[in-house]
Amino acid sequence: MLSSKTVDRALIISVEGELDLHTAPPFKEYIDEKLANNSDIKDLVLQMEKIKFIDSSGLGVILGRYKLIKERGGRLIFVTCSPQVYRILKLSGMQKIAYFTDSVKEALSL
Amino acid sequence: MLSSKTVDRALIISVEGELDLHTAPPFKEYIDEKLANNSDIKDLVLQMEKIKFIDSSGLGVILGRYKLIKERGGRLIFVTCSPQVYRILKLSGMQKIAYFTDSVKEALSL
Amino acid sequence: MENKNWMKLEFPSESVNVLFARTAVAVFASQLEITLEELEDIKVAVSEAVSNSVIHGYRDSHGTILLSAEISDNAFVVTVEDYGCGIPDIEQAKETGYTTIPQERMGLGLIFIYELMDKVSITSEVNQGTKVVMTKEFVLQAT
Amino acid sequence: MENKNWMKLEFPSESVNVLFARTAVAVFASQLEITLEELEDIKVAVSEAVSNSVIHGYRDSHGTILLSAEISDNAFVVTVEDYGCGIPDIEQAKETGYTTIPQERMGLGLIFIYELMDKVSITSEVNQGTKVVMTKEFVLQAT
Ligand SMILES: Nc1ncnc2c1ncn2[C@@H]1O[C@H](COP(=O)(O)OP(=O)(O)O)[C@@H](O)[C@H]1O
Ligand SMILES: Nc1ncnc2c1ncn2[C@@H]1O[C@H](COP(=O)(O)OP(=O)(O)O)[C@@H](O)[C@H]1O
Repeated sequence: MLSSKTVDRALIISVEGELDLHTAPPFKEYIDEKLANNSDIKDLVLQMEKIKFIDSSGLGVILGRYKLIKERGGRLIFVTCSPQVYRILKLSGMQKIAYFTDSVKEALSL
Repeated sequence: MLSSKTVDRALIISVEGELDLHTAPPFKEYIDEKLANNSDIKDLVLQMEKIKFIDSSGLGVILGRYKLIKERGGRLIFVTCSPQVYRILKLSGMQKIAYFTDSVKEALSL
Repeated sequence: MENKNWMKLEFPSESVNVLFARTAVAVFASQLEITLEELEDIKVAVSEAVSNSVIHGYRDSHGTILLSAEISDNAFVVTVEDYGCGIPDIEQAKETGYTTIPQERMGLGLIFIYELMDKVSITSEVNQGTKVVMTKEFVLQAT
Repeated sequence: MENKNWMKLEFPSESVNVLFARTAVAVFASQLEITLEELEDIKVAVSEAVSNSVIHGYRDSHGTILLSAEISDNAFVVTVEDYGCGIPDIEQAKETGYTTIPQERMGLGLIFIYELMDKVSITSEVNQGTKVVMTKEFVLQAT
């Protein structure tokens, strides 16, 4: 359900399934471990294509990770959100703090 | 959810969705009307590819139509059943009375 | 899963709810690592039992159907219950092809339930209702 | 559908059941001709209310959550109820960002519910529990 790679100073995470109260904690731990193990990482790139559902528990984890990478001078970049997921992200004001792109390539060239 | 065409003396029906207590009655009426309006029809060809679910209520309708076309000297032919649907059809002994094929072309050349 | 999980569902005897019932059970069962085939067995069995409550139990009436599911160590137990007309002779009802609505039905529902589930127990009382308890056994691997 | 349809669902306060709850409601709602967007609104609102019962209502305990859905002429009404700790000050709870677990939560759940549903009513009593009634309005076109 979770996979990742690091390119330059960006951590690229692929998430699958539904992000809610039950699945948010392992998602959080996964990212936090990557960030802890590599202090070079600045940007967080989230590939959202296979995310079928997100609610405020999932959003909470993403907002929490945003705070961590902001301290490192990094950015939060979403790749290919579905219209449904984008609507929910917008409800939390995510479009004011994060970048939205259509490909990882585009995300890395920001 | 239902569409059909007649080729030679075969009525070819495409079904979509789930065949159960709720959806079996309109399915039955649809076929019975076609059979009533065209006494030339002998064979009944059921395209099962888009059937996601079937239970004994759905099977009951198919077995009932089998009786009608048998009286006309016709045959019951299934096209592309999923493994799940085939398992349920077999439970009712359908493989003893009907033909199973992988394409409409094959069904028509039987 | 910290505790053994369960759910209880109640709905009126409308045929549209047969799909709802089997899908709800399938979603609940999908927390278990069971095969697609086992999941399909459970769906068909639930569909048959709920259909029976709708068409036989509440044949000349309307009523409530109770559906519950429970995960135990090595089994998934589903119960379907109605407060309808009941079955006078359960052994007869279980016979292949036996049906009290021969112009419409094929008498295969209970056969399918016994075929697809590992353990089945039916209790029924005339004018009180019918309860079908169906168990699928497997090695539990909770996710 | 001959009669107005409804369903009642009961399950323990396990986080794995949040997915079950919202999916069950979505399957039930899919008998209506509603848009994908309306269906998603309902799913998120149910997810938030059930999550709140799990993490806040039964914060230091375990308990049962009651979920019901009802189709009326022009609305879909979902109720989520717990018998947990209750909310001392509902107006405060509804404020953006207000949460009693600031180290983990963002205080967005109730905001989302009010944003996504057309009518919301919350009743709560300390040590008795909380009941959230959420309504989505539309022109009913039952299939
Ligand atoms: N819940 C029920 N309430 C009352 N009668 C039932 C119930 N379930 C089954 N029966 C009786 O058992 C018979 C056999 O059931 P079944 O094998 O499912 O076949 P079918 O549904 O095709 O009639 C039914 O025709 C009915 O008389
Ligand atoms: N079912 C409930 N039982 C008890 N308290 C609740 C319940 N739902 C909400 N609350 C209270 O309302 C606050 C705000 O809820 P919400 O907006 O969903 O944010 P969050 O879940 O992020 O805390 C919660 O922190 C909690 O104190």
